[in-house]
Amino acid sequence: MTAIEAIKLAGQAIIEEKDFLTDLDQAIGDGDHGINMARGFSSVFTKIDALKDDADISMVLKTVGMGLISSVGGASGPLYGTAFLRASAACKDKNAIDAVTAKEMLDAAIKGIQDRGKAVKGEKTMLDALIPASEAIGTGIDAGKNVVECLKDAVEAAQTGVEYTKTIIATKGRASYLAERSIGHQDPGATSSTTMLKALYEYVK
Amino acid sequence: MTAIEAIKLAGQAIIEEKDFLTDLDQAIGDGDHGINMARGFSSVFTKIDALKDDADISMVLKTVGMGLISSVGGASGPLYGTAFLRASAACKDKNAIDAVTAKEMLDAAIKGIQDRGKAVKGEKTMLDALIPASEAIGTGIDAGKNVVECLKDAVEAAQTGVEYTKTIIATKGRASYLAERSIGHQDPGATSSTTMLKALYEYVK
Amino acid sequence: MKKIINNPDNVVEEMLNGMVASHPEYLERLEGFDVVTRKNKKSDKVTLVSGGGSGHEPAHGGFVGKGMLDAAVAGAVFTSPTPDQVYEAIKAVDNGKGVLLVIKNYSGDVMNFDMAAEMAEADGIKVEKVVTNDDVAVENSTWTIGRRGIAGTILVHKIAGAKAEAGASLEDVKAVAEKVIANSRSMGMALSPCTVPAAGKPSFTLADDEMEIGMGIHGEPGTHRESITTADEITQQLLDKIFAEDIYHSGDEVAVLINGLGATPLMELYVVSGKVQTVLQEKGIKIAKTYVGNYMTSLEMAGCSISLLKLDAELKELLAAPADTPALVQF
Amino acid sequence: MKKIINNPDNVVEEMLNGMVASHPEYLERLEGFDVVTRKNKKSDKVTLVSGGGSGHEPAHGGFVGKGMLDAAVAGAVFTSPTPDQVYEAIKAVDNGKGVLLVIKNYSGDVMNFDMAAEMAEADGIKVEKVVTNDDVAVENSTWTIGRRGIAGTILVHKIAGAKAEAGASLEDVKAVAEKVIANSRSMGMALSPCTVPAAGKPSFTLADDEMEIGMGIHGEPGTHRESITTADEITQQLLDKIFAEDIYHSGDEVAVLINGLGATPLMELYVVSGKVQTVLQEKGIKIAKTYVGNYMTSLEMAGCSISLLKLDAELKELLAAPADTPALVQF
Ligand SMILES: Nc1ncnc2c1ncn2[C@@H]1O[C@H](COP(=O)(O)OP(=O)(O)O)[C@@H](O)[C@H]1O
Ligand SMILES: Nc1ncnc2c1ncn2[C@@H]1O[C@H](COP(=O)(O)OP(=O)(O)O)[C@@H](O)[C@H]1O
Ligand SMILES: [Mg+2]
Ligand SMILES: [Mg+2]
Ligand SMILES: [Mg+2]
Ligand SMILES: [Mg+2]
Repeated sequence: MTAIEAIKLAGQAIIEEKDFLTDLDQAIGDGDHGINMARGFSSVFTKIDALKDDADISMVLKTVGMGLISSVGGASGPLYGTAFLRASAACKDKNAIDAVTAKEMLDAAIKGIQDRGKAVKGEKTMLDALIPASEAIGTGIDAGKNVVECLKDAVEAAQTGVEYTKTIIATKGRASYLAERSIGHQDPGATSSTTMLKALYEYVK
Repeated sequence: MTAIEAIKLAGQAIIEEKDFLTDLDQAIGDGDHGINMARGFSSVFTKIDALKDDADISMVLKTVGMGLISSVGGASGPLYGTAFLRASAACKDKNAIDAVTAKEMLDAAIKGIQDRGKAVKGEKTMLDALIPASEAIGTGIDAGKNVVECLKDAVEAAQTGVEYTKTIIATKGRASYLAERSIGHQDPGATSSTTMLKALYEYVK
Repeated sequence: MKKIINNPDNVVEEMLNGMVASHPEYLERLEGFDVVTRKNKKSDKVTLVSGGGSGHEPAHGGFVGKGMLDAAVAGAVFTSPTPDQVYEAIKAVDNGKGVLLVIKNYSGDVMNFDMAAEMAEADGIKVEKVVTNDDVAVENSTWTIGRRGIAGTILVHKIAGAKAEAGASLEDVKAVAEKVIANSRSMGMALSPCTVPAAGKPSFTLADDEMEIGMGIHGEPGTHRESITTADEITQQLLDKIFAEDIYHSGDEVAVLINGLGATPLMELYVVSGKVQTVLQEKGIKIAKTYVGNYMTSLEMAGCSISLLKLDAELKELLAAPADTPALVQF
Repeated sequence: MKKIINNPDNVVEEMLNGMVASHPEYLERLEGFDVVTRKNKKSDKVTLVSGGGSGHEPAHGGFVGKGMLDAAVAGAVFTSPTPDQVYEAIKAVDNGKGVLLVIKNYSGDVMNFDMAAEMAEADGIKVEKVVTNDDVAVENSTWTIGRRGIAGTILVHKIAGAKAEAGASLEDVKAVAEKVIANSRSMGMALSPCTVPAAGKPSFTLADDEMEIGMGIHGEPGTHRESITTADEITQQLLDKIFAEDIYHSGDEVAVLINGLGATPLMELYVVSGKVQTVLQEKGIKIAKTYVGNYMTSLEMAGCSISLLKLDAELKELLAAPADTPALVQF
């Protein structure tokens, strides 16, 4: 796989889901998550197209992170941006990603999101997709699964996480203003995280 | 007849037609003619209730004129106000109104409206009801009709005048801004004039 | 009808009370009348009285203060005030130097203000009148009642007000007001109608993709209706109609007023203003000053008008002079 | 969606261009960035940078000028600007005396401005931050992200701006901003939603007889929805929620800000303001200054917010100090 192709697929999946993500955010936020993320990946596409052909995975992810930070804005911009930057750092000098590296990268990304956003699991954020995904990869590694199998489990766990966000009250992000009334709605950020994971899995599978 | 009763009936007829007059004015004006006239007569009612019992016709009409001027505003306030003041002057010291006096009063009113508003017949204003009404009274007088018969003819002529306003372009008042597009709509002021004449006739008949 | 009001029949009264209570440093209510007057009156100047129907806020009460109006008379919503109200305003502000009435050209306004002027003149007060008629949506000919007065009226308040504040005579204040009127033109459009509180329903209806061109500020229907287009095309259309008047030429210097009608986001007014700047620049017309905001509104109508005023040295200086009012402060 | 725009994707760019072109006496555009800066910079004062998503005009670019902000950063509509934009704004205005960032309390704004501050600090620029959180519609507890920053933010711009203009140190400017934040509370309601241009449909929908209480200025749903009632009852309800904070007591002196959300006629804001004056008077609270108008809007949302700021001698003096910006002039 080339990292650039994978990112493009993830970004395209987000752009395709733009309206859906925006609708989700209208219900419990300010109705811009899809718009923000689509704008971010359009900008990222220009930036990765300008990369040298020999750019390694870490370089590509760094470009994505910087690109998202400087084009998304809102809450998701710094969070996803930081996540990609940390994932980039976690795979420095690697040319291929095995399951263990994948988990290290995802954990670094999660740590980055938490450093910035101070949220934990169960607050109805993107973390409710990403943390279960990471845990699923861990379980897969323990069970001797390869990176593709692990990613498959991660996607399933993230999807379950998205469903779970419907059942809980938001205590971080804009949806927290709604308190009880955020129940019943799925979190836009958890949804976009899952979309990206799924695109990645579709690419490598 | 007492002048006060007649005015009250005319005013009540206007108040009942408030929404209709306003609708007519929304189509070709600014949608306040009914509101203006209803506000005016409510205020007039208070003022004539305060009149001494021995107030003569001229005094009552003067009170109506002053009352309308100070409560209606817009174009119709000064016009109707002046009309009633001039009618008041035209029946000074009279205790009963015959057909000739009625015509003198109406002509004085029309002259007042023209002094203020500079309009002539055919400009799609209240004059297109009032001038034919006066002409009808004149014809009635020539034919030896009494005041009630003359008023009946006046109402009919005014109604025809209102119909006629549908066919012409407004060149005075707010409807003039619409030019050709004022055609097809009846003039609110011609309509309210006819309403008042009709109430008067119903009272005396 | 969705409005934050208590009672349609009392809304002008409550609005005036709220206005005066909110700006006690600027305004006083003339007891018993729908008139607001300037708080710190200057006793040795020509005074300016304007007004008209309510629903155009901040016009006109918001422009009462130093360097603009001395009194504003508020009629019922969209209905010219009655002569007695205007007469009281004249009496309240006159100090012997004479009073200029700034009247927007509508039959009702002209007649009611005329009657008030007659009443005041009978008292021996010197009264002069100017009638604003900047709205090019309406034909001006001897066969019509002439163009309407709309947002350009604010520029008359500003400039004639500055002239009066500087101590000019009634004749000179009137002359400069006439000069502003001769050199200012406006044109407007709407995306949505407005609802007179007492009427309870909108003045006209527009489809989701329609806009009204050349409507009046009292919800009078416009000259025509068309499909909504881009801000640039709308702006160009309004400007073309203004330029058709043959007043504004390359080398001229103008003031620009981009006026919101009440429900237009400032974001949209700035997009329009940006285009106006570009078009004028291309025509070689210099802009001395731009005002952007809600100056002469039509309740909750969405839309805007563009006004241009051609400046000479006198107008430019008076436009730049200080003003201190609730709705326009300039130093 | 009915808007006078050209292209939803370009609306912020065009709005900023229009704003700067309309007010060249006040504003400059920071080349290549969505940042407007003060035209006549003062080189020996602490500088203030604020900003946030666009769609709140005149906030924040309209408050750039003497006695208020030195730069405003404009994000996409309702979306916090990115760190690089804020960073450029900081670099553009810093003159060695330090920069105060005035941030509205939203996760996105806080994170993006934080990152910008880190970047600037890495360059050796002294940066301090304050986070406004006046909106009492939202619970403040350690378990939530705290109250939102809404219209009260303008009072921080005004007062901290005046303090900086007077030559105070970064620490003192920050301290007075914190004091404003501690003493100001706001509460809002809406009659209609707004539409983000790029989204193309309204943020929520309301029935013809419904209003939304406590919604956010980005169209976030409110705390509840109820049948429309009178202006007096609406005002009382908003004030009750503010008074529940136990900050404003008999004998206190306050500033009042009656803020329109973009599509509210000034007439309605004055009716609300009149009621606020009455209620405060009955409570024995003195009003030093009232602002009425569109200060922190939500595109074409109809509705309003009420803000109170408890004043002490310092705040009162700084509030009254001169300001000269496109949207607020005071002398
Ligand atoms: N503190 C946080 N930690 C993790 N994720 C967060 C946090 N705050 C918000 N989010 C995520 O960001 C998403 C919203 O992103 P977006 O709509 O783009 O930004 P904004 O809320 O500023 O409009 C939420 O759905 C949530 O998943
Ligand atoms: N110059 C005029 N002469 C006679 N009648 C007039 C004139 N101008 C207007 N009118 C009458 O006034 C009516 C409108 O009255 P109204 O709606 O109350 O005032 P406004 O037009 O100021 O809102 C018109 O329908 C017309 O009959
Ligand atoms: Mg959002
Ligand atoms: Mg009318
Ligand atoms: Mg009218
Ligand atoms: Mg957002």
